[in-house]
Amino acid sequence: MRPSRRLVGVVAAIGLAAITLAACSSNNSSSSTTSSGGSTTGSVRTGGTLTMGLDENLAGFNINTSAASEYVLQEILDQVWPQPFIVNAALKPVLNTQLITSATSGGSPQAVTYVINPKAVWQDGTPITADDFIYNWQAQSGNSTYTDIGGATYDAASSSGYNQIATVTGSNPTGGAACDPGSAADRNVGLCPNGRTVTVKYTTPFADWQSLFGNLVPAHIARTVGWNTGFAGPAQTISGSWYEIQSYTANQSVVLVRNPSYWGTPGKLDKIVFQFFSDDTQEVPALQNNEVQLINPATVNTAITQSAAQVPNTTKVTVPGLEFEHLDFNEADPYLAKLPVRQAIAYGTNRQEIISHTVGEVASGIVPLGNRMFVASQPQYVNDGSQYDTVNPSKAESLLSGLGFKKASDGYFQPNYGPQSGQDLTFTIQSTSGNSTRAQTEQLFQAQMKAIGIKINIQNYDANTFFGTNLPNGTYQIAEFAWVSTPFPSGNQSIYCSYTSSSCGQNWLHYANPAEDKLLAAGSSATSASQETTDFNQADKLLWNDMATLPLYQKPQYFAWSNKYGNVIPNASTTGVPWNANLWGLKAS
Amino acid sequence: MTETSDLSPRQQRLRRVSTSEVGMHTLPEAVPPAGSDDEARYGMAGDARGQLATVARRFIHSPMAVIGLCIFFGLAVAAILTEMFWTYSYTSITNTLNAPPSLAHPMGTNSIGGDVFAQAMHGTLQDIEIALVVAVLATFIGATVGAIAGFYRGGTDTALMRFVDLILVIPVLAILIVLAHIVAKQASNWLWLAIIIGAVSWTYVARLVRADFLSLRERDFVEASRALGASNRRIIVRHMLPNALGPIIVNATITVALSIVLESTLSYIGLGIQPPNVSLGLLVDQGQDSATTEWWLFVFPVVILVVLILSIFFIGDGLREALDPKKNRVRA
Amino acid sequence: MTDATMTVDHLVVDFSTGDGTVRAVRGISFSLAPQEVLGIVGESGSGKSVTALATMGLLAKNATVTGSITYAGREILGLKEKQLAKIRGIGIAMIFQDPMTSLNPVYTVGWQIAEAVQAHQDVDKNEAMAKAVALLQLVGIPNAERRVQDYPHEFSGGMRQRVVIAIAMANNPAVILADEPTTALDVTVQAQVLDSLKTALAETKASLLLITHDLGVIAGLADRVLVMYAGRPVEIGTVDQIFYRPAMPYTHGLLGSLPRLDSQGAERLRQIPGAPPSMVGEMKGCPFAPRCPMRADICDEQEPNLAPVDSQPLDSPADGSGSAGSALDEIDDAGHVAACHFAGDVARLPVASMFPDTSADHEGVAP
Amino acid sequence: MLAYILRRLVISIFVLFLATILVFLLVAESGDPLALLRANPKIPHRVILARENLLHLNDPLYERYWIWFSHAIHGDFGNTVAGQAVRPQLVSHLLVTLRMVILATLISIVLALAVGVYAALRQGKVADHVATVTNFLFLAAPVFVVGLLLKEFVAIPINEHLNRIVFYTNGEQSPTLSGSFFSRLPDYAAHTALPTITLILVSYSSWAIYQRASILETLDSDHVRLARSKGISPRRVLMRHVFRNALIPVTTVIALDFAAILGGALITEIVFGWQGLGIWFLNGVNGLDINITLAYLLVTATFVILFNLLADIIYAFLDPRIRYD
Repeated sequence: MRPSRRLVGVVAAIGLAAITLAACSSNNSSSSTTSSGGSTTGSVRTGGTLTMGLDENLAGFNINTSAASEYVLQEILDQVWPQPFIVNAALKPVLNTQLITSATSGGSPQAVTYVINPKAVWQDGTPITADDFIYNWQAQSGNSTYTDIGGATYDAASSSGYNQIATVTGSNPTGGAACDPGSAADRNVGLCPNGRTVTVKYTTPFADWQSLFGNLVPAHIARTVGWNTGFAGPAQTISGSWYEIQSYTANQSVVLVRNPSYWGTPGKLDKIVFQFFSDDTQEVPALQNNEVQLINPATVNTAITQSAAQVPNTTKVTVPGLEFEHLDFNEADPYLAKLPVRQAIAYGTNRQEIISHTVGEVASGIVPLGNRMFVASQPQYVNDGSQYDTVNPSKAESLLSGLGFKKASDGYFQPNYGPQSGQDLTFTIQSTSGNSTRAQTEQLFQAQMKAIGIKINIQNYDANTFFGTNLPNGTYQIAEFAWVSTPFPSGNQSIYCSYTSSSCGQNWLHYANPAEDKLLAAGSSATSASQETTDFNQADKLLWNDMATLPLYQKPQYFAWSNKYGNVIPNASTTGVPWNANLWGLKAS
Repeated sequence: MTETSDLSPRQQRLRRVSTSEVGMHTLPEAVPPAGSDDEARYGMAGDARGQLATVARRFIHSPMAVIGLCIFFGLAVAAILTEMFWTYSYTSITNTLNAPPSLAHPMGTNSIGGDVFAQAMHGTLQDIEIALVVAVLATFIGATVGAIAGFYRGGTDTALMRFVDLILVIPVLAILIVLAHIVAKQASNWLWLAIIIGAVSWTYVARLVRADFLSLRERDFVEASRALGASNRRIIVRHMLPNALGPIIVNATITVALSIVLESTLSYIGLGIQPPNVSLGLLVDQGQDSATTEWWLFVFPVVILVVLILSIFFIGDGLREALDPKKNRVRA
Repeated sequence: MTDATMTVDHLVVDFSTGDGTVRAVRGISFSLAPQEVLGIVGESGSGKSVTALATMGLLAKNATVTGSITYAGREILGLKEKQLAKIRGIGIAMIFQDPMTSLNPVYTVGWQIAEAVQAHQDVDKNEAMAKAVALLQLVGIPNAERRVQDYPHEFSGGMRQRVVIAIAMANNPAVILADEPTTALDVTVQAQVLDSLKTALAETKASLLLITHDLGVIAGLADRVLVMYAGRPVEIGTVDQIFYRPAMPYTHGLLGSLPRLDSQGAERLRQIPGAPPSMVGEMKGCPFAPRCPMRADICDEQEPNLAPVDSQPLDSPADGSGSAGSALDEIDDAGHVAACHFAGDVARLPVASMFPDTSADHEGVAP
Repeated sequence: MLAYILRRLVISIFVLFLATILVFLLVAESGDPLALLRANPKIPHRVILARENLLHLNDPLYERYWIWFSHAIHGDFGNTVAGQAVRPQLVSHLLVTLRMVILATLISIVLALAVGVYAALRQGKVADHVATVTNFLFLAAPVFVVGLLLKEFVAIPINEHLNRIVFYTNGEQSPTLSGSFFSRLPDYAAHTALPTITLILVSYSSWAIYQRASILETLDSDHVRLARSKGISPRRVLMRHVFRNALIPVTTVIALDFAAILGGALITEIVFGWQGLGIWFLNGVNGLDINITLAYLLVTATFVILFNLLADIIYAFLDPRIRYD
């Protein structure tokens, strides 16, 4: 069975996923900004219900807690909690102008000013104010002076970015009213909590400031029920956006209906239902049965696409996603520590063959990925590893020979030093068990390495052991898993900066290069988007030179939906397809 | 039931061959008479060779058992031959992707060009290997524990049977899932899988042998051996065990079938055999989404799996009937 | 005998088993006159019980029965279960061998007797239960009123057998078949059960087909005796004929294994060596031949048929056996038949003198 | 009888207690449930410390067990690794599973008895052979195979043929279901049918085979022979003597198989995406969630024990020879 396939995917993205989930996803502001994401599919009428299949259950509604931070919850909250920026289908963050009329960044030290729409209110009528920004910053700052109700430590899925904020203050309360004094209990004394303009001052520059304050938690509720565990259901999870949660049946469904308090353009559909599937492969039969009308299964394989192809009157779309598979080389290994060995593996890996035998069967146009910071569908993408685009076994063999390794009669190279001296050069590749695409990739890799004289063993572990133990402890040689790229590349810093630094917690590679550290730091604190892109692309080039990891391909995302509905536009980011659900509707016939 | 010792009135009457989980299968056995012909019950005592011939003759006269035997050995031999001589191995990767059955690939190919025939045959072999290890392991542990409990009774019996009860109150599959999870951390080796399945499969044999021993130890020939000064060990091994051999053999056969069920179920839920190794359960899991499209990925493994298990049940049933003297009893 | 209550004619019973066809009964004919007690003796497996069960139509499904069985002049072999039910219990009743298993463990004894009563008598439950109490008293169960409420497992073996007898006599049957009624019981209670059986016969005026391997029981109850061996009757005669002029070596053997109160001196018990033949497949020659001290070549070739016994001395006076002298001379051979090529010779031999008196061959003890 | 049942209960609870210790140790030793969180540098360290405290991960094992045990006997099963209370989850998943299991058990029993009796009475005839081969087929087919075949080759084609949903293939009810219980009933039925049929097919087969054997055995028994010799009607023989007595051993078999039904339900839930105990448990084990694992163990074992006690009572009722003392 496969519960948690998606979880595996999300988990694979650990650090980045957390950032993505906690911060980057937001909803598009209005109908006009759908330009590059795809065309609107014609006019839709008001009313109707759409049921979408989701493949995980929920563990609470506060997505900003580590306990509940899941992709599926983001898909629900896209339409429920206020999102200052929404990542559109072109993977660019776009300001949600119905909520924030303007957001500007500048100055040194960096300061960001948000102007909240004066009409913006929570479902219960409480205005959305600076207090909500103050509270959300405090809760996710990782600072121990701020505590949840009962003195509990705030459970924050990520404090990244928030921990660089010095202050959050309000100003300009509605209608020129005076600032509230704030209260000590609420820790907002003197911060003008009722202000409708919010100023966020950073201690150090944070290039991806747009990723913060997504999924804004209602402060007035959170202070009563508690951040950590208070958001257990619809009663607490009040809406500050297009739709409110009408009902939640654990493990079953979440039903959204229009938020009557919404101040902007209301959503088209009367009702959006999210139905949970314990096994995402069951979503196609459910689509076929018209139990759901929109699916986005985590598992994408021929079986799914072919059976979905038999469902009439549906649109099926495969989109390259932000998640990319890669090979991770542990340089603590005496052989993988040698650059020529890593390069030989990279030259011997026929990425094109891997693609055509796996994801290429379900999605066309997937190419070997040439960048770790940006995927091919992002505008910032540059192919930095073009010399590895085509497989080059002779080059691989000459690199190994160059090290003094001798090819034995069984066709495998034998090292002249270390523990495998005089034996066949052997590596174990590991990944998460229960993922057939990864298993197939490993098998193909095994065959390809055999061709250049490297013996590969395959050994997979459950996700908990693989991500929780083997990777962090460095108990692996070659690992195959996915990172999730985001529109906000700063998340990559902790993966590729020198492992000797404690802040580089996801560098399990034992990779260290001071030049790389410098580029990553510059990129993360860049004040302009173009500078950020340049720095990170340079950092990536260096990683290709050092052959730290070998990116394989972008994982395709698969969407299928009933043709009765219009304005459904796939979005490969972790915002998910409901990024513009407020525009979904039954086609006006 | 949780308290085996109190089951005796039932156990006297019941002699189920198996209790399993996954399939939740109980292969029942005819209820033996309440009489006292235990010793002759499975006809293994006494003139061993003659009895063996009788058992063999009866077995051969049961068409289902013979069919089962032929299928089982047919599959096993086919799997071995395929492993040795077939063009492709189960790890082979060809450039023929998702091809329906053809002469080159009798069961088609999968999405990376693997030959399904080679995989199905390797899976069959893998399943049989695991099942045989499980059967040997479970029978050995079960017979030992059951013999000791039934022979010594008292505190030893109570302690051992309470332990057996542990496994009776929880679904076997649940225990296996917990164990498989731990084992998966060590290594995804099929031998480990066999060991954990064996670790939960021996309790039925233990109960069976214990019940037999409880009645056997009251029998004259045991008393006689004891009077002659034979050691406990000798009495257990030389005198009592041979008398309990019939049900043990039948049960071992059923254990083979049940461990294939358990293994394939574990593989189906992702806790059993891991790729690139294959088992039939894993192939079914991988092929289930293709059931209506690339049907060959699903249908062949399913059919082989069911036929394999079925054949062993038939063998077990045939053995049980052949070893059952009531079968040929004529009322006179 | 047209006035016979029941006749059995050329009855053959085969069982098909995994080991082949077992020829359990290979042709048996006899008739039962009103109130007559016919004993059938033989070793285990000789076909005695099968004969009785065939008569009741109670054989297992794998049995093939041919021949003829008539009751009250009507052919009952091949009747449907429903029609048989009208005869069973009221026409022919049966007492089974093992009282430990022949009662249904889940019903009270009273219930089971009452069920038998109600099967053929139009009485209500209370009346049936009252009848059950009366029957239990008749067969000698103390405290019958209370004990009808007890379950079989609360009774001893002897008591249970009396309950079975009570069931058998519940409807005053014309014939009672008693299949080894005392075999499974302790010697001490056998006599009591036999008393109950006699009471039952006296009450019901039924004929009795008494199947046993216990010649003592036969001697006490039977009018005539039929000796079976390997599925066939090998000797039929009155009790006196069988006991004093056995004309078949096998009968000699049986008698030799029986302690006789009328014998004088310290005669040793004698054994029949060997074991009965397998009943699977065809037989050639006399089935007793392998164990027979008088075996001749003809015995291996030809199975002897039942033939009248001529036991008159070839030349008088008979030698050696003068001890029983005058009594023996009074026995005539009317109706005495035996299946032995040397029946006449055998009948002239002193009883039970044919077999060696060693008791070593423990294995071969019959039955 | 009461004393016996109480004694059984005490021993069962003792066994259950042992089982919880065993499983507790197995799960506790199998890894760190927070490993994934720890591997994520974005999560502040204090968050992880707080979670450790909530789950008592830093206490010695015996103390953790005692904490669990002392709460569990008061019906508090602690928190999941994600920090939520276990009990409400347990209840909701249990209700889902019971819906399928109770229905399937009852129907399986009836079906098994019917098929068993029918096959036994037709012994050696075509009907018997067909029934027996069918029984063995379902005996041999693993649960997931039966479920998948029903789903792919029965339910979906029927739905497509009739162009409406007769059988739902996923979930225990439609997400938007509302209205009174009776108006929801058809939806429940359409969701429950397939999984229940799956569970029935894999459960009934062994019982039917056993029932057939038991009937044949009883048919051949001395007491049935005696009953027939009384001259009572064949129908009465069958009902009062054969069927009644053959039920006794079958009762035990069914009772002993209840744990197996719960195991089968686990797989059925996975195949049909039911949010029952099984999936919950499996996810719990995968997440090294001790409290979920133990709660599942406790509740299934309790059901098995109760079911067996029930069987004991029925058994005593069916067989007067059994006196539990």
